[in-house]
Amino acid sequence: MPEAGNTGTSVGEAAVRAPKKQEAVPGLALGLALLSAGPVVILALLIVVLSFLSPYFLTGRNLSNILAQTAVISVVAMGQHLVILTRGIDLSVGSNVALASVVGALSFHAGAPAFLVIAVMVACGAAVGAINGLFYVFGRLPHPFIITLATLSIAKGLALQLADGRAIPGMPDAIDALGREAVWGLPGSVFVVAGVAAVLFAMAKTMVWGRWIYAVGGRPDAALRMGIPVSWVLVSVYVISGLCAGIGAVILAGRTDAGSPLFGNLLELDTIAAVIIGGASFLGGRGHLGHALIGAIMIGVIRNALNLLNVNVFFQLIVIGVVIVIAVESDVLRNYLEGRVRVMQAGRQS
Amino acid sequence: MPEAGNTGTSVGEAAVRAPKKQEAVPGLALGLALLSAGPVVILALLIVVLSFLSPYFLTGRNLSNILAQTAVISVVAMGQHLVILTRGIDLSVGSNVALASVVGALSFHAGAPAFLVIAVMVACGAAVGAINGLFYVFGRLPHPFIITLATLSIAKGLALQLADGRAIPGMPDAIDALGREAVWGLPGSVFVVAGVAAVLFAMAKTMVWGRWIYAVGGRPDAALRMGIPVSWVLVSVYVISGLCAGIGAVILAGRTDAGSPLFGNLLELDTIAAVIIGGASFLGGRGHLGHALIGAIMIGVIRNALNLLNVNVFFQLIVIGVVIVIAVESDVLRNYLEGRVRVMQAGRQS
Amino acid sequence: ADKIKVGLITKFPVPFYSTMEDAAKKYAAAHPEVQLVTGQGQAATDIEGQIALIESMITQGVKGLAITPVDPTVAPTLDKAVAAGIKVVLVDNGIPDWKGQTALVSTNNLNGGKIAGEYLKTVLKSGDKIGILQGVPGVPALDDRVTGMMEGLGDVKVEVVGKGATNCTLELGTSVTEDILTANPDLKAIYAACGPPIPGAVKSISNAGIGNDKIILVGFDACCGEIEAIKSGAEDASVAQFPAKMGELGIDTVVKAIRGEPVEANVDTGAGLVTLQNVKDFE
Amino acid sequence: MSAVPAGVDHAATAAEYPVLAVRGATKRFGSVVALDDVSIEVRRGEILGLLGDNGAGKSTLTKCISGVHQLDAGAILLDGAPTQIRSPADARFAGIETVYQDLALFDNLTPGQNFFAGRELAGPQWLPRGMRFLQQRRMDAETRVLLANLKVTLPRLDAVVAMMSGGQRQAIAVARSTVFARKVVILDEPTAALGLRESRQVLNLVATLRDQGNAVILITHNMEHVVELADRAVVLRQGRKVGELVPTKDNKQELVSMIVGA
Amino acid sequence: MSAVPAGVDHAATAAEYPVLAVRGATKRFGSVVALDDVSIEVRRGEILGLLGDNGAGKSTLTKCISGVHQLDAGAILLDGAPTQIRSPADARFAGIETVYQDLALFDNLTPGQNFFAGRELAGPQWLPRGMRFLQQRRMDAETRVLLANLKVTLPRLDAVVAMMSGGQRQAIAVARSTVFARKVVILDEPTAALGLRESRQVLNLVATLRDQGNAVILITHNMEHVVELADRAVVLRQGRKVGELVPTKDNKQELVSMIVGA
Ligand SMILES: Nc1ncnc2c1ncn2[C@@H]1O[C@H](COP(=O)(O)OP(=O)(O)OP(=O)(O)O)[C@@H](O)[C@H]1O
Ligand SMILES: Nc1ncnc2c1ncn2[C@@H]1O[C@H](COP(=O)(O)OP(=O)(O)OP(=O)(O)O)[C@@H](O)[C@H]1O
Ligand SMILES: [Mg+2]
Ligand SMILES: [Mg+2]
Repeated sequence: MPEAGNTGTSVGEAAVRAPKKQEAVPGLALGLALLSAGPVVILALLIVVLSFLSPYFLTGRNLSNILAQTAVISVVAMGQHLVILTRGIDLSVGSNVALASVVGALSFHAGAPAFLVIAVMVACGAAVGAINGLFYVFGRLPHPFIITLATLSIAKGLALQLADGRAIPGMPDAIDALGREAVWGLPGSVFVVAGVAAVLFAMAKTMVWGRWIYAVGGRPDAALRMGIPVSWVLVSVYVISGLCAGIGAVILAGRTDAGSPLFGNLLELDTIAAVIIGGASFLGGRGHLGHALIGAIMIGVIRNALNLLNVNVFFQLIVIGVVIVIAVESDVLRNYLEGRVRVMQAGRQS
Repeated sequence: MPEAGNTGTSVGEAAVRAPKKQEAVPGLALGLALLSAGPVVILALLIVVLSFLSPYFLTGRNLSNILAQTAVISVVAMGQHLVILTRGIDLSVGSNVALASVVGALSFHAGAPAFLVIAVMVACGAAVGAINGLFYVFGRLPHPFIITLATLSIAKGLALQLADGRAIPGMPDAIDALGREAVWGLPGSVFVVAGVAAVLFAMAKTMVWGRWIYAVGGRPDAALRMGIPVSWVLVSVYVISGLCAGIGAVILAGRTDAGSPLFGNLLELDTIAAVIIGGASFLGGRGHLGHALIGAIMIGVIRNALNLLNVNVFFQLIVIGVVIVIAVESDVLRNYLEGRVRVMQAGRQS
Repeated sequence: ADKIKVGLITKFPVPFYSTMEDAAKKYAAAHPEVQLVTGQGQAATDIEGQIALIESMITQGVKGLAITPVDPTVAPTLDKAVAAGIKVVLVDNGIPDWKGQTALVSTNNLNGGKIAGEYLKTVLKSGDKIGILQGVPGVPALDDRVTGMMEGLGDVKVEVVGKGATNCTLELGTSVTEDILTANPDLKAIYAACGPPIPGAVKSISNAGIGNDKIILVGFDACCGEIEAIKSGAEDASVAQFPAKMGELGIDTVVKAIRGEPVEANVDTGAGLVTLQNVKDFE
Repeated sequence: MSAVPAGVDHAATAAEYPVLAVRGATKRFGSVVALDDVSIEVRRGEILGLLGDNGAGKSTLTKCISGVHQLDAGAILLDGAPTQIRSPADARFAGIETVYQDLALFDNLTPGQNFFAGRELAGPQWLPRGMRFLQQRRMDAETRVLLANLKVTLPRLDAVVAMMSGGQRQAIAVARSTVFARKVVILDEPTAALGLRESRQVLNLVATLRDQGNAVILITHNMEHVVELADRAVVLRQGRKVGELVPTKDNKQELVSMIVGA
Repeated sequence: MSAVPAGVDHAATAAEYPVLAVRGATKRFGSVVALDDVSIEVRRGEILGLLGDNGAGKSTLTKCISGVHQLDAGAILLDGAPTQIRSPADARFAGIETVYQDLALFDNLTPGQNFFAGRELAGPQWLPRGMRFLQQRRMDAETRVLLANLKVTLPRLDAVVAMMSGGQRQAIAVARSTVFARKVVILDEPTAALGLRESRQVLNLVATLRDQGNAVILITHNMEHVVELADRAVVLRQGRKVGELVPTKDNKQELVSMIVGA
């Protein structure tokens, strides 16, 4: 509940001596504010370090590039985030992007107008998501890993079959526009990401459905007992994850002016990593949509910097691994320090 | 505890009217025995179907091939199984196989004798596993996903760097022998798999350590409170998973007479799928080593049959997905039927 | 003096592209006025990785770019490079219907496949059974090698009895060969669309107890243990492309284009068949 | 401490037929017979004590009524009509609220979010349930009123339930059931983890629920509470119903013998 | 039911200095002060009742003693010597057994496996602990004896604990602590979910633990149990120690006022 920390004490009798805000120690408070800003801090640190390493890093053009490069991971990671919130996993997102883009390209070549092509891609993504969700829930599968692994394989096979193994060039102009610069030097895709983030954020925060997702992730059996339609909540997150994959396909299609069965290679690992770097837990019910976004951008920033620094691929793999560990360990440290500072602050005030 | 079902009632007073074994209804009992045989049944069904589809499927040579082809997945899946029992995941196994094989090949070319080459590969695998475990536990990471994703990347990069991106042909003869036929038309690798399975099975069943794994997976906080050295149990399963990857590298090196940085591609997904098809749960504490083995063989059988039937590559992906779903759904159905039959049986006897 | 900054982007870490990169670096070392920036994707299918690489090359202000494009999907990003005044030279394979390039430095994979097909035509007859070890599903350059081979066979109508994806890896080369041999004891030939699976195929054939001379094995790339296999007689032939030549000529063409010198639109780096007879020349 | 209304008065005000009746309930888990031909009924404005030793089948019976388990045999009648209760949602929809023995709290949510889980105050009404917008202000306000009424002391309202003490958790679970009580309220050992004051408050609450016209099923091991509140008591032993009587101070010992079977 | 030994006699037999003493214990969770300068001590052969309303800090105090939490300030003395208890393993090693309020059972293990979790009977002794071989037969036999002594009724010994009733689970958790009790036994509301007979058995068990020379800390909300068993009672309120006295039938009301702070 979005209330101030000490409202609770007004209920019944004061159970604890709540710290009074005005007594806060300035130094500590500042440190605490910094520390509790979370993954953002780690991202900021990363950016500072990188801007020293490469003169190109902080140029407007490069920042715009980074946003364009992370657009797909970002959108898909947000869907993945919802799935992980319910203790699930969606391995099919990458293939789903590929299939949706191929289906979109085919429909364009069959003469569909731009809006229809977009609708077809998004619907195709959502359909794969629906299959995941429905099989998982109503097929009583023990874990979504299996069904999403199966659709990973099936969607990839279908995409290859439909496209006859090749990329299909050509996309309506409205979609291509997403890859071009739009406003403030930013590509159109960035605004799509922002839009999706805003909508999902609003839905998760203000709608009953959002509350249910946390309940289902927190304790599925209790959610059932409380009469929450657990099955449908679960189906819904897979549909939305698929939908996000569909939107990812649109963005990628705009960026490449094509649909391709090779799209989305290893996207499942990237998006899951983004979500986990962002601080969600596989045990469900914990995590914040915005952090998943930051996780995605962090991955994009690292990749971009390695390219700028002209690091060889072999070495890139090593560096990416090391940086991911450092990023997560910094977050662990940050969390620990935050806890310590809070206790110190409480101690001084009491 | 390996006791008969109704010992419990001898304690204190009889709480329930336990079914008496001798009254068992023969028809039901047979059905129940069949149903409760678990994943084996599904595998058997699969084999029956496939032997109708291809005349070559049931030939001795092909069965020997299947075992050889699944040797690596099987060994690595057993390590993965232990990790998943503790609610973890090991994404690094594939890269680990690659790195171990490369390190082994390099040590062979540097003049090491066969036993040393094998030791180097296994040790290299275990070392990567140890890094996973130590970072996860003592780095206080929220989930092993991150660190094993990082070592996936790092080990791959290292392997590529060390091997300069190419396969390194040449392995000592003792290792190559694993790829050749040994006894009864079976390749040596099959006996390695059997040996590893026997040792791990015995360890998990008869050693305190095995019990601890189930306790840690069942409820980590309680395990800590009961004084179980949770940290070391966790580290141990990652080390063993890495060790299994090292053994997998030995087998693969024997099969191909080379070490290669491209080995083990997507092995993490295959082994996790094997474990889950085998009936383990991501929520930890449940599952059986033998079932993971069956899951691995099931995947191998499907791939083999598709090759035998000359199914087109694109279509293979689709079929693999569909068959995986069917296999798991059959298991769900089997479980359900088993429960029903048990209740029926209890009903008739009371 | 102002250095000429050029970029080279190759597909992914396999020996073929490493050789290309090495040759380009050697060229740069011999020409001090050329500053070379290299980049490589992570996998044969790493479209987004390649796009990101092109974008960072633009950011770094290269004047020219030599690239082995994954597939047509990178065209719009290359358009951006062209719009930024960068000379783009495609290496190894082209992009159908894309006109932005200054030049194409390649051997045609289709033609390479034809060379293999023509060789097979001399040793096979209609009705013979052949198995194919495909590369990575969906990678056009690799698919072309198979298509080309079939074209090369011309009027010899062989029966393709087994086709499997190897992802150009050793391990899958082994398994897929095993299974094709199991299902087709009377197999006459195996053709592989890339080099890495070949040693695996060789091993499977010998494990199955089939003599060297019983099965014709033809590969592509002449890399990754193929030379040894040809020398031992286990492999009968392989199509060699010349990645070093591609790397060198690729950079050379870019540099010339930047300097405003005339360049050929199509630079053919050629392909040849490696057999036991001429294998010495390829070591 | 407020005075406790005497329970027996209210039996008279009960409606003609029972609001909830269970007939011939049987439930097996594998070879364990948890319920064996058990029948109970409870009327509006009545508190039924459900007694029995550990493992007697009390929780199983309540879970069958609240839709968590399905009966193997037997019927559940609501207001005299046989009703299929296929899921907890069915039960809640039919007006049956349950405080489970394991509390069924969401550790990752705040007390307020727990109260309204599955019954969020939201609008507009014409939207499907899941898509309505949360009326956070109203829920916060009601949470505060509710806790104040129950006199439950919580350290903070915006902390998640995971960090609360055992008794605080129990109090939250009981409070939750009162929010939507309409017809039948089942409480499975609601005072087990509670302190003196909190126990008293919950007992008062049970009486209030009864006074509001609910039929209440109260499971407890505490004989004092049974005598004080229950209008009737049903005793289970090893899955069978072994007795039913009106508990008074004087037949307490009889009840105890029934429970332990001696 | 066996006769309950009168508790007070045993206070006399207690050793000179306390086997466990906590001095000035303070523990904060964020801004919540769960313990504020609490000192207690308990001797061999003595039962210390630890009382207080929900959220008073009882469980927190026991968790600090058994190594689950670390004190922010204060010291723990074992046999008079200041001891650092850094982990539950430390505590168990030092001879402190705990029955947690949330039971800390492994749902996926059988009762017997639960009893011996972390203390498996295994050999040979020269191997490191984790690598010893389980002596399954011995553990099975001891499990049976243990359950028979406690007169706990379990449906089957080879079923996992997940399926047991609330009271059966509690009984298993209490039984577990008795297997290895050597010095100090802490029981956090051990009878909360128990039926009459089972409660009686647990109380007898607590007395037995005391008679065996353990120092016992018993947390409960049940005044009868406190009066019956405890040699001394310490009362916490809002994290502070507000009183300590020898509980008798006559000062029960005094205790209650201390607890609720009225
Ligand atoms: N891990 C924790 N994090 C934050 N706050 C906690 C934590 N554990 C306990 N608390 C808080 O500390 C206070 C004391 O809790 P504690 O569990 O010790 O109470 P208790 O006396 O055992 O109560 P009960 O009788 O209800 O079990 C409570 O306000 C509780 O919310
Ligand atoms: N899901 C289940 N699977 C298997 N057996 C179960 C399950 N639930 C309960 N049982 C068994 O059914 C019997 C009755 O259990 P139930 O929980 O109804 O008892 P109870 O009367 O509520 O006891 P308590 O007072 O201890 O809570 C017990 O023997 C228990 O082990
Ligand atoms: Mg119960
Ligand atoms: Mg407590």
